[in-house]
Amino acid sequence: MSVLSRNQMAWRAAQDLPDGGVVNLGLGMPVLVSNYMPADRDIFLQSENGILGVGPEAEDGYEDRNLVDAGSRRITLRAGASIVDSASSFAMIRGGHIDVTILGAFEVAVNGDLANWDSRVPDKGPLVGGAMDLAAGAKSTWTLMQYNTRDGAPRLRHACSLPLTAPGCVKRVYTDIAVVEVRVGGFVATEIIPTISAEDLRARTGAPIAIAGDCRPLVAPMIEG
Amino acid sequence: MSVLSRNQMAWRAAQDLPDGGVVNLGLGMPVLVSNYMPADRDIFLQSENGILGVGPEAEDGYEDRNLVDAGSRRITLRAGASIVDSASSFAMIRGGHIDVTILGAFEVAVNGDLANWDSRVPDKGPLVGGAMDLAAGAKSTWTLMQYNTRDGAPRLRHACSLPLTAPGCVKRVYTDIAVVEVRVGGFVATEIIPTISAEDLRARTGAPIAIAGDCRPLVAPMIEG
Amino acid sequence: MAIDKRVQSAADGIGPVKDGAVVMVSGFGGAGFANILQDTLLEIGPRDITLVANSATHPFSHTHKLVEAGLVAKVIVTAARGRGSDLSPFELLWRDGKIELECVPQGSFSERIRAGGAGIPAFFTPAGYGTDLCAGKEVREFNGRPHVLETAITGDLALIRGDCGDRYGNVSFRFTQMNFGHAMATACAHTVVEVREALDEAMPQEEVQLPGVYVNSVVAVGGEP
Amino acid sequence: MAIDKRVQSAADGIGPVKDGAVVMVSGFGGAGFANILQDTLLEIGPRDITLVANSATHPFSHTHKLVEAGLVAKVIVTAARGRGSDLSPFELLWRDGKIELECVPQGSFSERIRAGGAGIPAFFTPAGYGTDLCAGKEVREFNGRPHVLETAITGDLALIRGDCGDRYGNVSFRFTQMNFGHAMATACAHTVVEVREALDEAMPQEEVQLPGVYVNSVVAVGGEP
Repeated sequence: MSVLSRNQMAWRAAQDLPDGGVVNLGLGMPVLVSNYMPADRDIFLQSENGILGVGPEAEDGYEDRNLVDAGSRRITLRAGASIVDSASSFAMIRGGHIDVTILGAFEVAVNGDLANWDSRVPDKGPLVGGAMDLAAGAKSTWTLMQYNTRDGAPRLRHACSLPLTAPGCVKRVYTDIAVVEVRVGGFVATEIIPTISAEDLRARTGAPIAIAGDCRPLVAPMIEG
Repeated sequence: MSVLSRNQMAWRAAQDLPDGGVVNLGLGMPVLVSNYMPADRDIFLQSENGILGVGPEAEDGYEDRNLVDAGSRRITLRAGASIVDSASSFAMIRGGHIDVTILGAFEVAVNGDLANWDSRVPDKGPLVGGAMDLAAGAKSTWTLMQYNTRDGAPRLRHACSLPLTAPGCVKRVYTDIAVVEVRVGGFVATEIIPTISAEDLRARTGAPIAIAGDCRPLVAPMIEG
Repeated sequence: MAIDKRVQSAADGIGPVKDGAVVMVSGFGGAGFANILQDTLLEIGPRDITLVANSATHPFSHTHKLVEAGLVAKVIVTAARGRGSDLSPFELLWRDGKIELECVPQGSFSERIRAGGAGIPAFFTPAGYGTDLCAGKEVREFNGRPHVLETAITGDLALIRGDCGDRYGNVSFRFTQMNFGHAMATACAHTVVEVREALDEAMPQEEVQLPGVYVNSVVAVGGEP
Repeated sequence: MAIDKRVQSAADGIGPVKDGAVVMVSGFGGAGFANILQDTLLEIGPRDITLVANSATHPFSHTHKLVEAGLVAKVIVTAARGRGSDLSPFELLWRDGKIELECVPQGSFSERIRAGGAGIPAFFTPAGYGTDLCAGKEVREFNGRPHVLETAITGDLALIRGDCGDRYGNVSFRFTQMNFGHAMATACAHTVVEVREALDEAMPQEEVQLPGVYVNSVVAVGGEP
C-alpha cells in the first residue's frame, strides 16, 4: 500500500470524530473530512461564519449565495441546523463548545505549537481568518497535512519555524504516512502505513518520535480522486 | 397652583423626550411617563429585559406572562418592536444606544452623582437591577423624584449620603416643584412652580442652586389621579 | 447514533448534582422561570450550591424554595430584596449570616455570564464604577473614562425555561422569556431546558433562538404558551 | 413625526463622509457584501479612510474598488491575501508602504466590533496569544492560561447588506448574510443598510435580526434573494 491520498487522509480523520460531537473543519483538505463521516455517528459541523449544522454542498441550480460556509462554498443545512452572527459564532468557538477542529498545517512542534496561517510568501498579504480562535478555543485541535513538505522537509519539528497560530494546541496529527499524537512527552506515532518502517518515519521527522506500544498499520479504503 | 402630582411630574418629563428617540423608563414613577408621550413624537421605549418598543400595558384578558417589561408589568408591543436577550439588551444600554433614561432617585449631588438603589433599610436585601448600567450607559440620565424627602430633607445635595448608583451621570432633575439642570457649575433651576419663590427653593436645596436667567414657571395640565 | 436530547423527566435531564455546584436559573419578572426544574433540583437536594439568578426573592420563581430549604450557600444576583417590609426567606438567612450574597449590576451580570460562555475571562465596563458594588475591583481609564474589570461567571448546571425544543436541543422562546436563558446555557457545563412543547421535527433554522450545541437535555412540561 | 428610516438612494442614506472616517463593511464569502453602498462611497470619495472588513481582497466585495481608488489609508481585516500568486490591488499598495494593515484573528475581530457597540472598551481572549498578531499586547493569566487584552473597534459609518428592512430600521438577513452586519451596525455612529426589499409594514418582532435602534437608513436595492 502506498501513502494515503488526500481523500484517504480525510477519511482516516473522520473515523475518530466523536458521535454527537460538534466539529469545525478548516479550509482546504480538512473540508474533505465531511465527505467521510461515519454513517453511525450524528455529528454537527460548525462553520465559523455562523453555521451550526453544515450540510452537503448545494447541487447545481440550488445554490444560494447567502448560504455559504467559511470556505465560501455554497452549501446546504442539515436537519437541526441554526445560524448565528459572526460574534456569536466565535463566542461558541472561543467558549469551548466545539469538540474538535481539524485544521490544515504547515508545521507542528513537539509541544503542540501550530503554524498554519503564514507561509511567508514574499509580498503576499496575510490571511489569518478564524484559525487562531479555533486553535485556541476548540476542546481538541487536530491537524491534517502531508507528513513532509514538497521538498521533503519535516513538518513535525522541535519548534515551528513559521509564525505560530497558537501555542501548545495540537493534540493529534493525521498525515499521508502516519497518525501522530502530541503527548506531554512529545510525538507518539499510533499508526504508520505498512510500507514505512519506524526508522524511515524517524528520518522524516524533525524531532524525536516514539512508536506507540500498540501502534497499528495506517490503512484506508480505496477512494477515487 | 399647588405642587405637581406624580402624574404631572411624569407629564412634564415626557414633554422633553426627543422625537425619534429611544428611552428607558425606570421602575416606579418614571414608568408613568409612558402615559404622557407627546402625540407628535415617535418614541421607542426600551426595557432592559430585552424589549425595544414597549407598548401600553395589556388589557385584562390579553396579558401574556411571557411578555413583561423590566417592572414585571404585562405589556404589549408597539409597531416596529423587537426583542433580544438580556446580554444584548444591556449591550444596547451600555453601548450608548439609549438616548434618555429617566430614573427614580433618592439623592442627586451637585456634580451629577446619583443615589437611587439602596436606601439602607435595615436587614432588607439590596436590589440594584439595571440602574447602574442605565445610569452609566444612557446618553442622558434624568431623574424624576420629589424635591424633598417626606421629612423635608433635601434630595439635591452637595454629595450623596446614600450609596451611589453612578458618579456624575445626572443631567436633569424633574420634581414636584422645579426642573433643575445639573451643569458644570452646579444646580440650575430652569422651571419653578409659581407658588414657590427662589428663596424658598434655595432653602429646600442641600447645595447652592442658581436660577436660570430664562427660568420659567413650572406648569402642567390637570391630570386625574 | 441519531442525536435526541429529549428526555422523559426533569430528573433525567438534570441527573446527579454535586454539593457545591454552581447552578444558574433563568427568568425575569415572571417570564421564563424554570420552576419545574427548580422543584426537581429541590428533590435532588444538593448542599452548598451557589445560585446564579436575577433575583433571590422573586415570588414567582421557585428560587425561594431552594433558599428556604437551606441548599444555597451563596447567591449571585441583581436583586435580593423581598417585597414589602417583611423579610423574605433569603433576607432572613442573609441577616443571620447563613447565606453569602454577591449583588451585581444587571448588565454586568448578564455580560459576565455571556463572557463565561464565550471564552472571555474578563472585560472592562463603565457600569458600577465608583459604587459600593465594585469596591476593590481593578479600575482602568479608557477614552478618559474609568472602567472596572469584571470577570466571567461559569456554572455547572443551567436550568432554563423555553417555549419549544427539538431533538437537537434547539430552543425557541416566547417574547421576553429568553432574558438570561441564552447566556446561562452557554456558560454552564450542563444545560437543561424545560419547554412547553417538545417537537418531533427539527425546528426551522430561523426559529432557533438557542442553538442545540448549548443544550444537553430538553424536557416537555406543558403549560400555557 | 412618524419614524421612517427608508431613503430613496444609497447617497441619501450615507450622506457626507469626512476624510479619515472609519468605515465598516459587512460581508463574508459572498454573503452580505454591501456592494451598492460601497460603490456609492466610492463616488462620495472620502480620503484616508480606515476600512474595517473581513477581507481587503475578496473578489466579490467591492472593497477592492475603494482600495484601488486610493481612498483607503488603513485596513483592519482578517484576510488581506489575494487569490493566486499575482498581487491584488491591496497587496500592491501594501508592498509599497502606501496602505497600513492591521490583521486580526477573526474571532477577536468580531468580538472587538461587538465590544465597540456594547460599551466594552477592552476584554481578554486566549486567541492570538503567543503569535505575531498579538505581539506587544498586554498578557494576563486567567485560570492558569495566558490571555491577551483586545480593545474595542468603533466606527463612523457602517455599510451593511440585509434582506428586508422596515421603516423603523429593523432588518432581517438571509441565511449567513448576517455575519458581521449586526456587530458593525452596533459599533458605528451612522449605519446604512442596503436591503433587497423595503417593507411597508413593520416587520414582525420575531423576524427582526438587527433592531432598528442600530440603523439610521434603509435603502432598497433589489437583487435576488
